[in-house]
Amino acid sequence: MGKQTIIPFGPQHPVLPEPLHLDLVLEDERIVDAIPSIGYVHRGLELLVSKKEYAEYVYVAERICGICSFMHGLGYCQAVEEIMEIQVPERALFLRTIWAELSRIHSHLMWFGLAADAFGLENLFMLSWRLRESVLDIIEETSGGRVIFGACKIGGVRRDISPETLRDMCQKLEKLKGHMDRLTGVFLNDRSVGYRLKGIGVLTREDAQRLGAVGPLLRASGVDMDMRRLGYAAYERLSFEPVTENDGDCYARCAVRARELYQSIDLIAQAVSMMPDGEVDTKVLGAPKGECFMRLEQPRGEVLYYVRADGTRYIERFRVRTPTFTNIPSMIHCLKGCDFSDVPNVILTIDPCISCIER
Amino acid sequence: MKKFAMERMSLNNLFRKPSTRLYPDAPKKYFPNTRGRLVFNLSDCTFCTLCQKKCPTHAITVRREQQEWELERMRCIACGNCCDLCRKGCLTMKNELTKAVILPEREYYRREKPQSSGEDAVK
Amino acid sequence: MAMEKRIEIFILTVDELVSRTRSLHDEGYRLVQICCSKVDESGKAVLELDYTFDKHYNLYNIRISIEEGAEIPSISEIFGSAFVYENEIHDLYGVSIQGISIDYRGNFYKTAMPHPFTQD
Amino acid sequence: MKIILGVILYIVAAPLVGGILAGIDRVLSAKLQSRVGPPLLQPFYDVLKLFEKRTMIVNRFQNAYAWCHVIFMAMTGAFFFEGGDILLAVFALTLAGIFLILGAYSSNSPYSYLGAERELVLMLAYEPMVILTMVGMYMVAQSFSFMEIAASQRPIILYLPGVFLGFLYILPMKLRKSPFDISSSHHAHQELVRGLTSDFSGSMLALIEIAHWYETTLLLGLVYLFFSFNPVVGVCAAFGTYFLGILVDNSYARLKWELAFTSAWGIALVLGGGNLAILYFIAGG
Repeated sequence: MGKQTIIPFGPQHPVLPEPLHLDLVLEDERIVDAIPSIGYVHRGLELLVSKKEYAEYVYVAERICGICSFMHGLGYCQAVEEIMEIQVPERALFLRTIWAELSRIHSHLMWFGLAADAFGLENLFMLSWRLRESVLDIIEETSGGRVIFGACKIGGVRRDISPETLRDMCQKLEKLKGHMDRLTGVFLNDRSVGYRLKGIGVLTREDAQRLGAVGPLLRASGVDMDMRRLGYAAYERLSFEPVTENDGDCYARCAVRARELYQSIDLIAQAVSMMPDGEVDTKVLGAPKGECFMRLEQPRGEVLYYVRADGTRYIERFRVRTPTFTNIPSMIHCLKGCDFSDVPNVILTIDPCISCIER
Repeated sequence: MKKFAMERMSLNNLFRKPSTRLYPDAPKKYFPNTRGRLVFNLSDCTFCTLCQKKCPTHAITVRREQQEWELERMRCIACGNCCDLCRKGCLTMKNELTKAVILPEREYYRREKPQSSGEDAVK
Repeated sequence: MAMEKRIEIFILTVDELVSRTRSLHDEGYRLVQICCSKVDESGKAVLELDYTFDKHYNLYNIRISIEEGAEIPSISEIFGSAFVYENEIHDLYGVSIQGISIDYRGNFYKTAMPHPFTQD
Repeated sequence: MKIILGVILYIVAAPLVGGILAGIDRVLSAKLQSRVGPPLLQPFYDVLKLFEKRTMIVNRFQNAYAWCHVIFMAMTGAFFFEGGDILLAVFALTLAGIFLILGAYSSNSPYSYLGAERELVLMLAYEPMVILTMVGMYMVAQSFSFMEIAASQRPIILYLPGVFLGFLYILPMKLRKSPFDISSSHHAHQELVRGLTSDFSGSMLALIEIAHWYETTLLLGLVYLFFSFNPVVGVCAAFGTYFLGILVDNSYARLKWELAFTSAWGIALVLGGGNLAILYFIAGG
């Protein structure tokens, strides 16, 4: 047994440009323990909800995190709609689905870039972020914002997408598939990449369930759970199967995300083909009263919103349980026994989003 | 899967135009929908304070008595909520981003009384 | 599958918490989250803890009400993932939770002041 | 007198060459990654800027070690290019490396500590191949003197193809490039932040960067030796090797130290040792 060293990983670390702090206990180069601490950029957004009118808070909720911004807005809207029993127009539901899937594609592509950077392949990083740029362009064209959509509102969506733009978008995404083949091909077949990913940070099916993992992390361990099955927005009418892999290592998590990229494009194509005409929002009157749990599938996994309203224009309590937060136990579990050089890979394969944790 | 995919991709890039640009020297392409920045048009404003009330980040301050309208640019999150709500249509989103600044600046507009054609915007 | 309808919450006392949680675990439920909210009940601050469980995409909620600074038992021995939530609640609300499997003793959330969420 | 002038010329010119090489590296890397990238002289701007920064010293030995590193690195090149003994040059190079490791050890930061340990492992990994290269050159040119090797009309590469390939394999370790940028990489996107040089700052970091330029020049000089029968071919080969290094840097993930170590020894044994054995038997037989 070697000498134990404690290495501070974060809150400022170049591999993980987000303020998560980990104290890594090392024996030579092997991790024996990891102690996380968070709260470095806590913004008190959950408290802010009682200071803002419920309809305006959507824009604040979207800013919980830059990458899953649409999901946060959507979750908040759905929770309030559920409490107020608002019937959202059909077309708005489909538009929400399309934007949600676009945001998943852009999040996954960004993740691929960061993962490539973690094992020291900048070129691959540049490739995936280049592909992401084309998705961001689609998002900007349709919603007006590059990462903060600002498209969701209580009772529907704020703007419609014209049929030509939708058709255009489908063609662009179809073209993107070809480029994505190159990206995922390198991730899944390259020898040196495989050396850094295969058999690293294994999370077995039992451990994943015991430690409450969600999202691609859980699906990579062979558990078929996807909150889109709840059928929110238009998912009820789209056909898809959750992507699962069985190995539970970093490579399997890459594979899950790679296949989800194609799945998302497919879902968008389905949604576009089934999209009905009509209004995109309804008038919202009154104020919410009641409480509600709302779950969605973010790019990083299951997210849960809890909204409690007391009949005034202000929400009483808003809580977000983000996927990253609930994946922390699994991350710590995976880190133990890893090499120090695998730390960035393992941390990144849970796709940590610290701004999500720090509401 | 072909062998040496990365190498080939890199060599291909060598003979292509770079995908990046030297922003802001080479300008970005904006879309008609882009929510770039908030633009205020003083002439139609009735100082109804609706935009102030509905701003999620308290970036707008309106003083009806003094006929003043003020925007804290660094607080504005360009959500466009005020543009949707403004009855006179004097708030719009320009599809162009703000330039980088060093210090937070307030944008200050004031209508001179009595109402004349001389509307001046003071920074 | 249908949308989640209006939620059902089972209100329990602190004593019942562990036994109910254990039976849920044995039925195959998964811990989704633990949420704490501070509510005013006739002028007295009360903390409400919601334990959310899930099985086959259906939620099951338990709620316990405690006073500020009260002690409650941990469920992290039953659900391995509970320790992050319990540490969070301890750090933000000052609830002392007994027997957390991995207890960071208030060092999980780096806060400028102790228990920020109980302040007004 | 001529030698002293030559040494001074080398000490001034080598960093310029190395800096421009670093600039070429950055321009090419950007091109390979489809970026616009920095101007050619960017490394010089960076180093000049580093000299203007405040130098934080965590340990008083740290500076001394860093200075020794730079001086020995410059001396190595001087030995080498002024026709000295290449064996001496290689040992001085190792010594320069050791000083950097000592500097990193002395700072007590866990990042530079781990970086130093990994650098030691890397050194163990590449040193056999470097020695084999020297031995091979001696066997072909019958001399350890740089002048005589360079003047030899025999195309060394034809006698030592295996040794050359082995040398190419360890080159990324010396140039701190992917897949072997284990102890310290050019950009700090690594779990060790910047490994070895994490705790150097300001002018000391600038000096280490300059030492690295010396090292690059020296290593490409070694590559040139393989092709010294024709200077044009030699220079082209050196640049070709450098380009290959950049290409590999952009095409491979970073490996771990275990694999770096075992593969480097394996290659040294099979390619280097095999090549020398064949050469020995042919020459002997």
